[in-house]
Amino acid sequence: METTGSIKLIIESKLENVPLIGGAVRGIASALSLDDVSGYHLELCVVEAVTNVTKHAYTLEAGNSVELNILLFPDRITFQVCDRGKSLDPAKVRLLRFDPQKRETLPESGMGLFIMHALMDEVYYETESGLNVLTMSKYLRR
Amino acid sequence: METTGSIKLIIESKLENVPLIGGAVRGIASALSLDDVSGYHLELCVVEAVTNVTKHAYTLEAGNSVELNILLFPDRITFQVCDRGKSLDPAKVRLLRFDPQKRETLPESGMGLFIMHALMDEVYYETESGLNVLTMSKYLRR
Amino acid sequence: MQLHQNKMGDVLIVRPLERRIDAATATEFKEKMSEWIGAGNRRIVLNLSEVDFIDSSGLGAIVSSLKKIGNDGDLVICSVRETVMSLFRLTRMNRVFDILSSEEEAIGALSRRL
Amino acid sequence: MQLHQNKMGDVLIVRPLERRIDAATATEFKEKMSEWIGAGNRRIVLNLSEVDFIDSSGLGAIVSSLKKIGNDGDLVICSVRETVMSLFRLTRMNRVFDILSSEEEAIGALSRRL
Ligand SMILES: Nc1ncnc2c1ncn2[C@@H]1O[C@H](COP(=O)(O)OP(=O)(O)O)[C@@H](O)[C@H]1O
Ligand SMILES: Nc1ncnc2c1ncn2[C@@H]1O[C@H](COP(=O)(O)OP(=O)(O)O)[C@@H](O)[C@H]1O
Repeated sequence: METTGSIKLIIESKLENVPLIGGAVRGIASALSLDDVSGYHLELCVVEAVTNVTKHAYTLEAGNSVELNILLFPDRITFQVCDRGKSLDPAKVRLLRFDPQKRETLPESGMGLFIMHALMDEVYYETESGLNVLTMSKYLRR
Repeated sequence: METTGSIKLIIESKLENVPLIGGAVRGIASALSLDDVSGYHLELCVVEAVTNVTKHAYTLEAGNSVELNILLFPDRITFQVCDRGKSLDPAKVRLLRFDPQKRETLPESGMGLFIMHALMDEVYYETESGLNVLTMSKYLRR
Repeated sequence: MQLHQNKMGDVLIVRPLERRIDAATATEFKEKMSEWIGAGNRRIVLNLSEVDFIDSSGLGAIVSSLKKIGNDGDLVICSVRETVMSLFRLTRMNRVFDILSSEEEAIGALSRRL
Repeated sequence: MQLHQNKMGDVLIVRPLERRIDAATATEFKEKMSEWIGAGNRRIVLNLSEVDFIDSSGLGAIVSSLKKIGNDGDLVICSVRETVMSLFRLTRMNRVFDILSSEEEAIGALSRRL
């Protein structure tokens, strides 16, 4: 299907730049007339993905670039997060399991991939000749 | 002065992509806690600049790329709009002159450069080996 | 660009249903307005309640509609958000157009005239 | 990250003054909370009225504070925006924390306990 618009966003791998990507995604959602909660969800998934690249693929080392492609289709919005760092080991995708009554079981991390899978309609991860691409799509009812 | 954050946004030279850049800028302004009117003014200046590149530098021909760098400094935000199309003739910068009582004198175009100069604290345009860069800065009171 | 329209007496009320009037949509806006003016509408209310972004191309399209109406009619604007209002002020177009807070007041202003 | 704090009896009220609790600010949030808990604060209200973005790192930092308080105290949350609330629901953290609409109610809930 043909896109009805697209934009590429690039930041250097520093946590201080992540809110800029996040703000941009929320602003784009608002320009597309999405409601506040949907805009927050899109920002959240992108921020989780970009933070993961910064922290895990580039182990918080500055000087690398994180690229986000946003593709608009008539029925959905697609985000591609690209990096050339360490690849994601699919075994890392975990369920979120804890007992709300037992404080010691509560997770303090490991919720990012869960959130992306829960909020997006489609998530997949591919590595080809050193380029890692996480693709996430959300269908839009407009 | 060192930046406290930066992001690069790239679109293909099509008018349909301009709202994506505009939405992104407004979202970033909001993430920086700027008020709505200030966010609108930043979006407006960037949209005027990017529209000008699409319309005038690339004469509405798709397949070219328009690049926006956003640089955050402790005291200001700077936008650089870059293209490799036709350069701007500085003689084109006009004052906005009309008689509000005489409808036939009202301008229907030629207001973009006026708006950028009026809303930004600093605007300049440079061409070096085929690369045109329009730089606009706004000081922030935060 | 979607424009909602209805008539009250001889006043045409136009309300854009999209958030943006910019370079991508200005031409279509201008054409539709031009059609309605061509069909004899001379008193028009433009309700901008849904619009939170207008650029110079959008403003130019609104000015073009006013010029097309000519001197025997008027285009009155209402329900302008603070953001968009700042563009009318910056370009002094707030001295060209009557800008009223509600659709009722805008219709009233047009009815008292002529 | 700026955190506003004040005490009402033995309840510490913490209100982040920034819009985001994310990977860039979570560590600082966690450290400051940890300091206050270390200084003996066991009943804490976290007022999220200014916060319109929390990611998994921010949520993790809040959970970490609760765990640090241990079982002889509590962390109660108030004034959560609809957006942020959706994250608590999605991760089922709304069943871990008491989430109340106002600061007064949150203080009340903590005072009735113990
Ligand atoms: N983009 C990535 N590149 C490499 N490893 C990743 C990436 N994203 C996630 N991971 C791995 O998967 C784990 C789980 O990620 P996530 O659910 O986001 O939680 P967290 O980042 O809090 O650990 C991470 O700890 C990391 O080991
Ligand atoms: N980026 C640019 N590259 C080339 N020419 C430009 C550019 N921006 C503006 N111009 C020229 O300057 C003129 C005035 O621009 P502007 O004030 O934005 O009004 P408008 O775009 O409505 O004509 C344009 O008509 C065009 O000839």
